[in-house]
Amino acid sequence: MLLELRNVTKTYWSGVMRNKAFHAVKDVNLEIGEREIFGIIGESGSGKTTTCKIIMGLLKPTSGAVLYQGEDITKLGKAKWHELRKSIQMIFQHPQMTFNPRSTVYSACAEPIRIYKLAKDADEEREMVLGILDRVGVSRDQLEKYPHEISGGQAQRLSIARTLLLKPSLLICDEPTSMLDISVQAQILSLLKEIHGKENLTLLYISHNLDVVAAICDRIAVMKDGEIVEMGNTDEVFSSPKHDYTKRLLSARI
Amino acid sequence: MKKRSALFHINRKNVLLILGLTLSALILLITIFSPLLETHNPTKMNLPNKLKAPSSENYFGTDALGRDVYSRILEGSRVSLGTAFVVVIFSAILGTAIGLFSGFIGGRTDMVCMRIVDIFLAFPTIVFVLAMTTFLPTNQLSLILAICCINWVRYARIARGEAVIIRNVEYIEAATAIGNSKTGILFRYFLPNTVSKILIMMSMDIGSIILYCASLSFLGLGTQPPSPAWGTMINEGRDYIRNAPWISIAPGIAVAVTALSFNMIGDGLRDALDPRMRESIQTE
Amino acid sequence: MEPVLRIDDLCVGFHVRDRVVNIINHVSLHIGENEVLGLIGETGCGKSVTGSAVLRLLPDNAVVAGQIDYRGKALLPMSEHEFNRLRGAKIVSVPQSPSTSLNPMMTVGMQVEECLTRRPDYSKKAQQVPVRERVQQIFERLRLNERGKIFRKYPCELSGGMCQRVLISMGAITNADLIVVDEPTKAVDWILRAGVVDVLRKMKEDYRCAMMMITHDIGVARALSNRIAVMYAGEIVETGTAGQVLDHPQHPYTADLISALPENGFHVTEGFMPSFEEMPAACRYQDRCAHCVEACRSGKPEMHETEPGHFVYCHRCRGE
Amino acid sequence: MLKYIVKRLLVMLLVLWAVSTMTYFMVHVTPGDAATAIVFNLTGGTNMDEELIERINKRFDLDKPVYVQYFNWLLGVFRMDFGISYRYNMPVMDMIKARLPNTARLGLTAVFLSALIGIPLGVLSALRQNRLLDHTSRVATLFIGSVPGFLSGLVLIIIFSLKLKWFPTSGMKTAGSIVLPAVTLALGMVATTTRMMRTGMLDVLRQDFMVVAKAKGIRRSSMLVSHAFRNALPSIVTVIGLQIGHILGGSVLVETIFAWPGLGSLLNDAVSNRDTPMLEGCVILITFGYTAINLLVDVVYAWLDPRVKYTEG
Repeated sequence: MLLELRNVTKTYWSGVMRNKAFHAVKDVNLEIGEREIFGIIGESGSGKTTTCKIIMGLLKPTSGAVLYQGEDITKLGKAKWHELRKSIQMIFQHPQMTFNPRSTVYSACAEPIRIYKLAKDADEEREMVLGILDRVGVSRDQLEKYPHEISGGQAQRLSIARTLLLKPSLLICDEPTSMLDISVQAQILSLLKEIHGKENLTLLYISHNLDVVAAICDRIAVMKDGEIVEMGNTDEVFSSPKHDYTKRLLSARI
Repeated sequence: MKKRSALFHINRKNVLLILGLTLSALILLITIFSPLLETHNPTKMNLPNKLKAPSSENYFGTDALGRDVYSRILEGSRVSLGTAFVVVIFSAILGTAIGLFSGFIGGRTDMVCMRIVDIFLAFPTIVFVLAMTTFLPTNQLSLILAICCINWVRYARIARGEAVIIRNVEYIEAATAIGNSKTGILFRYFLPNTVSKILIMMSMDIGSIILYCASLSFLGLGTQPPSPAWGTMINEGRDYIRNAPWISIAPGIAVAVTALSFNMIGDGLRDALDPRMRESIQTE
Repeated sequence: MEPVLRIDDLCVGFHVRDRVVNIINHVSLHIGENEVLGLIGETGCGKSVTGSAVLRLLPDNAVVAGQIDYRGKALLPMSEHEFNRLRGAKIVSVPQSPSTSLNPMMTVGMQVEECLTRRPDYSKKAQQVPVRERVQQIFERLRLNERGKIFRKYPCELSGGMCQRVLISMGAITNADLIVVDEPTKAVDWILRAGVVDVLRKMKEDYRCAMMMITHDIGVARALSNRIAVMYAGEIVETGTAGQVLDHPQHPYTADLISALPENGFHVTEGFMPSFEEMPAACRYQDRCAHCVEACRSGKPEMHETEPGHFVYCHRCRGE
Repeated sequence: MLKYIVKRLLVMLLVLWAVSTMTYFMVHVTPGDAATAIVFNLTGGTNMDEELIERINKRFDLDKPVYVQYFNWLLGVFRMDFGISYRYNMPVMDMIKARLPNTARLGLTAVFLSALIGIPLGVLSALRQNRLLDHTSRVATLFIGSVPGFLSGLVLIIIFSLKLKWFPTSGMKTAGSIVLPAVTLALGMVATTTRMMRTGMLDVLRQDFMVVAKAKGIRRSSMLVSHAFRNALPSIVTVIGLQIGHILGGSVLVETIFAWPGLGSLLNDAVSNRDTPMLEGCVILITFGYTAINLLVDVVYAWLDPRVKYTEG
């Protein structure tokens, strides 16, 4: 079992005396196996993005444990997390907003190499960057451009390239194609499927779009108001939904 | 590959910026070479030819003690511009550091820093400097110190505002996810994205510091006679305003032109760096 | 019978720095009485520019040529004052992004009521039903519940979905002849998207108006449109009834687009749309088209009618 | 909304306490003994006899430890009583009460003048962007903004009082004597007012809802008023708030040039005479006034902008 979530809860307190509680994530239990594509379906405000941030260590859960290869990563120190980052990576919903507006495509892609010193010198670094960018299909003339000057599709490919440099074993995709056009979405989805096959990668795919999740995920969980209301193989859940929220989602297919 | 940096997008249409840059470059050159350009010793009194109108001999005429106004303005330019640059650079660095830091950390430290900033902001600049200089010796250094103490606050407020905006943008999460350390994010993400706003403010600030400096020396603070400061020269000329206006008007124009050139740079920079100003094809 | 809207050979370009960049290239389409035309295309293909050209909302640096007729009357030569009598009354728009299209300083009810009361040709007496009443009715019909209270609320107090419905009610209240709806489901949640489609379908039935539905979402186009026009790189590549275009597409781009849908197995078409500054001469899909032949690279294709009402802008489909 | 005001009031009280403490300690770190300074001032340094200094120490209780002095002084501040001025031997508060209305009158006329010119000019140059009016107004305000207040004051004196004799050169005797100082003060502010109004208006005109208003075909007048101007209103309030800060600072200068008997010139005299209680009184009055007005501006801003009223409140 690659990743396990045990009774993970995240509560935000508000109000003058900090008495009003808001449970973004309530008692979530999840198991994701090696080389699986696991999908989480849910609308905005269902807690799916909060769950991602907890797994990524960007947010501390109020209670519960996140076991990665058996070890609880919520208790790790900064140094351990620095190492762990290499194996858990994430791509985001707004591709152009994932990069520093002040740095070019090349330096954005070279950033992980510099942080983790994966290359001895500049030439090797350039080689790695050009290699990975060819791999994901970003053309060479984009290198000196700025994030706001390239298209959504190119930016998402750059984001994927950047994560691949660190050779992660778990890639979390937080609605990567919801802002993209249909043809660009197809390109990104097929790229994800291809690298999942070749790089023995596990994908955690988050989306509110049932068609995309149905097309790409093996197992799915349906989230509503911070809770997992249903979980199982994609075909089972889609053919015989048990929870009425899942039924409502399926009936909302135009 | 032409290095096209998004930080500076100077196209020829930006007249203000180019005019401002040339004018201020010219002024800087004059200030640096002012000792060579001076025709008379700025502090030597020469009572016989006092209150002489501008002539070929004394370009801007002479003042009540017969000293050459033109040379005194040149001498005064070093004091005035020197003060402005020192104050602006010091307060920009201190203010941006504190502002960025408090915006980046957030929470209680942010609240405390911002309250301290509010306290300083309660004082209009001139009032604060006047109060400060009462316990300091009256010379240019204490004037610089006083203005620096109040001026960094404006930068802190702008930098903190920018930092709070940046902190919520998605690329900060992506930066942490890719492995950046906290300090890495502060210097590689927060600083470059605030620097353009700070630059605009610095160029506008040089103009206003020159004006403050002149006003304060007009009120008698800063460098004491006989060494010339533009503000004191204008003040000295007040009693002879009727028959020898050039004593006050000449340094006044010097202050105005210097402030104008830096304000032009500020305005021009704002157009150059404001993303909305750049033409783009609206396809969608 | 004259169609509600007829666009003939429309060309739109923009002055950028010192030259004109052409976006819309000889677009022709028509919308009949009580008909919904789905204008499908990807980001940057110029579909929104077409919508804005009809409403004459293009920025000052736009250059418009060709002809746009509303019920036989030419719109482009009209003076601004004359056109304003139609715009907002007979030809109405439901804009994109609800979060920025509402005035944050004005109550929602007032912004809808304003569509009627603040027009130069409005007269209080001529109203059978008082305007405030009509606004409440519209809100109720579009299930903007909390009937009474919603009127005085500000946009910042409403959710994205509710703001979207306010925009739609602005279009509905004027009993317009032609409604230009721009990207009603852009970045909208799954259940909400179904809700928006229901609301638009109800509006189509209740108000019997013609609609130009601009969207990149094929599902929405299939659900709402009678006829569909597919746009690519500033040109209409295929038009026909919804069934003709979506079930047996003739133009390679339409076919690739439909096969790229996730439910059809997201088949990939390599490459991306060329930018408007370096547009290839002949057929604009030549570099990405699997069936590209010599003719596609040399001459401009013409519109062929492969079956009644189904037109394709491609060399290969000469209706053999 | 109320919560927002209460929170801001609490912060203001804290700021005012800190400001008064800072002023006190800044001013009280005077090198040498305060009493000798007073005697030096009064007698012009002729007979510096010990007995006189001793009596002054007793009278202004300067011999007590610092924190006791500070504490009494702080109590005084609450009762708005800043003690006796060394120079004029009168209660500081009476002097300030006499001078405050003059500064207020001068300041308000200046704000009115600069708003009268700046706001319409800013709005118009935004509406006619990049056309003749826009460029001329930008360059003109840039020039005016770079001229130091006292220079423009002197120039106005030369032209209007010396040459044309329309207005008196200084003092407050005739009705006309307010014109020149008010204009000088207003000139300094017109630049910022116009610039901020222009940017504020441009931001509004760029918004999507302006295009939607055009699409509704509503009258141009209501489009300008209820959409454009209504959204630019909050920035007008901020502009006026900024100007008041400028007045309090600028008045020190302008009142000195035109010998206008206001708080500014009082502060200036207090500085040159090292009259500590008077200095404290003026500084605290100015800063309290400035903070109160800033709070008022923020409250009006929050009241005008529903986004602040409903989210922050």
